[in-house]
Amino acid sequence: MARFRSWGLALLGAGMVAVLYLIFLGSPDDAVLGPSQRIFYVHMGAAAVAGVAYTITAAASLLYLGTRRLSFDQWAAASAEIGTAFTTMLLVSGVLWGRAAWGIWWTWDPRLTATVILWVLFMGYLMVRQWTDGRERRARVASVLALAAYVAVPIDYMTIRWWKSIHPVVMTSHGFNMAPSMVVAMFAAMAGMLLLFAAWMQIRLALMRVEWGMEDARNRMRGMGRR
Amino acid sequence: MDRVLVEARGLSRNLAGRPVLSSVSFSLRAGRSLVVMGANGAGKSTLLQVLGGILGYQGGVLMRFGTPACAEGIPDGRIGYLGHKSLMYPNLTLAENLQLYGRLWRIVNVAQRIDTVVRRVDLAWWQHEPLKRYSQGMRQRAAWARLLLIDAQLWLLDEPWAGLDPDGRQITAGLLRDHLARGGGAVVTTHRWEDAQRLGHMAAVLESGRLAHWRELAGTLAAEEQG
Amino acid sequence: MDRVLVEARGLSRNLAGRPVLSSVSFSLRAGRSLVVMGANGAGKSTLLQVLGGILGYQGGVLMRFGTPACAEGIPDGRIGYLGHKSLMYPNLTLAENLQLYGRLWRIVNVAQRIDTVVRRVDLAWWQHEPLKRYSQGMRQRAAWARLLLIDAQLWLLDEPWAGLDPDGRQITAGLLRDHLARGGGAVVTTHRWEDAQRLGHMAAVLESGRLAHWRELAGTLAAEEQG
Amino acid sequence: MQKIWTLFVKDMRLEARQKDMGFLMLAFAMMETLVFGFALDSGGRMQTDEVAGILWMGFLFAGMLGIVRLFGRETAEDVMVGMAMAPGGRLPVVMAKMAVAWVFCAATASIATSVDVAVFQVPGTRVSVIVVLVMLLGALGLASVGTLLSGLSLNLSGHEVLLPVLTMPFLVPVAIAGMEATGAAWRGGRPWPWIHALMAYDLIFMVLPLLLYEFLWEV
Amino acid sequence: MQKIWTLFVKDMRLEARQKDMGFLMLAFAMMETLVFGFALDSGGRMQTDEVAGILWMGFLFAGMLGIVRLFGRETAEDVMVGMAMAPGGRLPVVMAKMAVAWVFCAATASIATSVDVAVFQVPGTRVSVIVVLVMLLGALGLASVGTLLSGLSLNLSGHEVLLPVLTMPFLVPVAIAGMEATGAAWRGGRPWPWIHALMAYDLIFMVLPLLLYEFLWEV
Ligand code: HEM
Ligand SMILES: Nc1ncnc2c1ncn2[C@@H]1O[C@H](COP(=O)(O)OP(=O)(O)OP(=O)(O)O)[C@@H](O)[C@H]1O
Ligand SMILES: Nc1ncnc2c1ncn2[C@@H]1O[C@H](COP(=O)(O)OP(=O)(O)OP(=O)(O)O)[C@@H](O)[C@H]1O
Ligand SMILES: [Mg+2]
Ligand SMILES: [Mg+2]
Repeated sequence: MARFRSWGLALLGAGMVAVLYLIFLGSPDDAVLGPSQRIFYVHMGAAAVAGVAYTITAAASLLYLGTRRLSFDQWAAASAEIGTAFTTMLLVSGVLWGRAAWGIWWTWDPRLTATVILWVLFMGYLMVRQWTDGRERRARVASVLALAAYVAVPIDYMTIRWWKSIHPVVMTSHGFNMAPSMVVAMFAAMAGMLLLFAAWMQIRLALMRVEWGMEDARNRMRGMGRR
Repeated sequence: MDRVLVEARGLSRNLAGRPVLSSVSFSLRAGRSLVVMGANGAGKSTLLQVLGGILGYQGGVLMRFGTPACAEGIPDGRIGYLGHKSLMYPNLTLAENLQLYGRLWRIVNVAQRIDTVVRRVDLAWWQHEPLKRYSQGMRQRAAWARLLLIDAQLWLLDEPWAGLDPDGRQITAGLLRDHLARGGGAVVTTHRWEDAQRLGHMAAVLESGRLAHWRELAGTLAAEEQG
Repeated sequence: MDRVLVEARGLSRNLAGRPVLSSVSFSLRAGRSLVVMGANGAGKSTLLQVLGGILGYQGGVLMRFGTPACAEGIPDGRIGYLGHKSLMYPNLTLAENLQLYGRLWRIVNVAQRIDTVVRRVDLAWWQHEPLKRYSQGMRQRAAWARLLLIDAQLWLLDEPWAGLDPDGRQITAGLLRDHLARGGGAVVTTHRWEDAQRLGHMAAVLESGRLAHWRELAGTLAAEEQG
Repeated sequence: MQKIWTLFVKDMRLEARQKDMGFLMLAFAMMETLVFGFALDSGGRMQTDEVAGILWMGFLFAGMLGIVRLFGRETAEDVMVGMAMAPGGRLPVVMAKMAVAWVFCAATASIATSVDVAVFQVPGTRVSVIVVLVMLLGALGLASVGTLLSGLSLNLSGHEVLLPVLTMPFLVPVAIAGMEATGAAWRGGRPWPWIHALMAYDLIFMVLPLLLYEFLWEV
Repeated sequence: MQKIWTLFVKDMRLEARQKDMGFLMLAFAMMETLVFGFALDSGGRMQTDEVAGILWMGFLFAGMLGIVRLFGRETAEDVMVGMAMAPGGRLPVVMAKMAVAWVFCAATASIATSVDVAVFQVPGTRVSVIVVLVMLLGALGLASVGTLLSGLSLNLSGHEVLLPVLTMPFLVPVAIAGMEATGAAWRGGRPWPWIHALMAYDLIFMVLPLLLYEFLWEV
């Protein structure tokens, strides 16, 4: 297991180097935006990972409600935590890029608004996990909440397609609106970020199991009291 | 009368990560009462709530009225629960509260039944007063009125004499005896051994969530002590 | 020891327009206890609240510790009140609640005193648990811990044994006896004649707000009954 | 059905007794008009979009407050346990709450809209069938989202109302869609995309409690 | 003094435990910015007065909600009786609540102001000493009015929180004065008349509880 993990980390490292190469050297500057366009790869990667992470959270929540196995709840919690980190990254990269591309820090665009709401929702989800006690109860409340919050994910994705927005649309049903080498770099960045997510997820789950074990030990000790 | 009203086999339940009930087993036939005693925090109230379907359970089997009850805890209209709280709206009068419960349980001839039950618990003069103006013992009598109104088969009584004056204790003990004589069943918790002996067919002692001692009582339900 | 702790002369009080106490008179010397009995709704809790300055009074005179108390009801730090509710924050742990009360009453050496009192009421293992997770009887023990902590001269105990198991009743009866032996005073309400006989120097019966019967008890404060 | 109706009547009776929720919501919506009227009047005429924005902000907050209060009634004396134990299970309890919330949100919405339209006298703001539809859909959205989350937070043995805090982000899309639809209807623009979005959102949050209701109150 | 401090620390600790009040007030203020930003952005640039109006509306509501919640904590288990019985009487209980409310209102005000100024980018809105002063005075007004009325509604033996509904009309003058003063300060106008009004109002509602406090909680 340990060997497997170190191989995984080595692979991740190599992958990240390759992605960095593609982002900074292997793809052209944008015709309009110039070099700032390279933020796009981080932006898109973060967006992809956030979407995947929240989908995992929702799926694990559903599975928890169906099976009542607490390991699914651990998956949901870990994935939501990491997804929120990546959403933060998405927001920061978006804000920076917006400054470069549109010349303003923030504007009230459906896409941007929807992403902020998404971020607040999952922050709230994590808060509620902290507030609730009793593993089963927490898992149940959190699962319902995650499913409700997940509604915002497809809405966020579709905002730029349903409403008029200044946020660009690249992926359309007719293909990609960008240079082929950009597409390669984009997919590589997405793959790299997903690898990062997988590694992070594994570490977080292991950590969570340790946390729960400590909690159990504490409760057993308390159970030794007369009452 | 030999119908089994409720049967638990290896019932267990955690609260906030600590085992509160561990493999509790017993069965109760119609016309009989089980008195549960035990130290503070032993799990008596939790047991009653699990039996009533207010809380779910995590291990074992719970059969009510001959059919298995689901582990998520589904209440049943044939069960009457009297807990530490009165379960009634403080801002409504006793009559209004009882009317509400009467409608919910689809009692026919509600007005007349309400009149009967408030007379039984000696609150006829107070029935049009909001419950928030009741004294502690009056509130407990009101809870008894609610219990009588819904005409349940199985009574779950959690310290039903708490706060009652001697008169109130005598009235309600009589009500319990009538209920058992009519073929109802009851699980009762109390901290007073004399009450247990007076009203129980069986007594059990709960110790840290386990049914530790068990005794058939003389069970003649002797005449009420005086005052 | 012949100091009069509290004296009422013709005390009366209305609630919601109805007379709840009418011309109640008595006096209590240091080292002695008065047990107040009476039917539900007779006004026992109201009497204790008026004595404690939680409620004001509308007629008569109330002297506490030798000085007249104003009719608007001013609480006094030398009085310890234990009512139907625990007076503590459910979201804080017992230790935190006691710390708060210790600071408010300017107890020196709080940490150590807290340790002593939680041990007395046998909650040492639970002191770092939020009160909302306590069972009914544990909450009553917690209320006793608060009472002990603030080290008052006059105790006003409203059904202080409600919800306590036999063990708890024995412990707290001992605490009351010690308090009286040290020269404190107590007004206690209860619905159990046996408790009254065991712990009272005097007993009074309240009937619809009037002190109707009055009896000096044998008052030897006999040894505790077993279980 | 009968259980829903009984509980609905119960909540209405409690309201008649205390009048807190209705008063609170209306006071909220009115005060908002007052403050805004005062704030923006001096700076010139208001635009249709602004009136729509003010209106929906008011609903959002009034609705949230009202729903929190609606569930707050159930915390004392564990009354929810009593309701849930009645024959018919827990679903009707949720449904009744949703119905009550909807009635109150809709009432607040209609009163506030009429008042605001009258007070601000913005040209082109008239109450049409479409606006009424938007109000009803918006009220439904507030009610269903609020009920789902408040119901979730109200567990039977603890007595806390924590989640309402979280209700807000869920309600913001309702407010935005409602506002845009109202604005578009007044301007004579195209309100339908927003109305459809509102409908979809309402539907999701109507169906979700129905699917999940057993998990809602299990402890 | 010591009693005030002890109670103040107690409320802060409760907040640290639950984080409900802070989260609620901040979420409120943020969401308001969000909705308004979305509502009004499409229609062009916003004016200074509008931003001031939005800001103060947000404080008004957030402050009211926060204060209701602050007193809501005291309803369970009759804890207020315990606090009032402690040596030192009832006045410190009121004072401590007022202090807590003020800290929260001021914190919300400062955060929301900074965010809104950054987000709406209205020309001329800069944070000056005067604006900070207005914020603090406004927060004080919200805190004192809210404490007076909520304290009044919280009687010791009944456990109800009814009056908060009434708080709103009393808070509206604070909001209006604060808004006008902020707007004037940003525009470079004359904020002083409004600031004086604010001060006078604050003073009245600070002194009133001190005069009336014994009646506040007598039952
Ligand atoms: C804070 C500001 C921003 C946020 C919250 C944000 C959010 C998002 C999200 C959630 C996605 C992934 C969903 C999707 O693929 O449709 C995305 C994709 C993208 N973003 Fe942003 N964005 C921001 C700013 C910007 C800016 C300033 C630009 C460029 C000028 C930009 C360009 C793109 C592009 C090109 C995509 C890929 C679009 C596509 O998949 O069709 N974003 N953004
Ligand atoms: N909501 C809760 N969360 C966590 N633990 C709880 C909760 N409610 C009760 N407990 C714990 O479960 C145990 C059993 O509680 P329960 O109320 O069933 O006791 P009980 O036997 O009824 O005691 P009492 O005689 O004092 O009423 C106690 O140790 C208590 O601390
Ligand atoms: N808040 C209130 N408003 C109006 N009347 C009240 C209020 N509280 C109590 N009462 C009435 O005052 C009377 C005395 O109440 P009190 O609580 O003092 O009775 P008690 O002797 O303690 O009864 P118990 O033995 O039931 O605790 C009762 O008739 C009650 O209805
Ligand atoms: Mg119990
Ligand atoms: Mg009483």
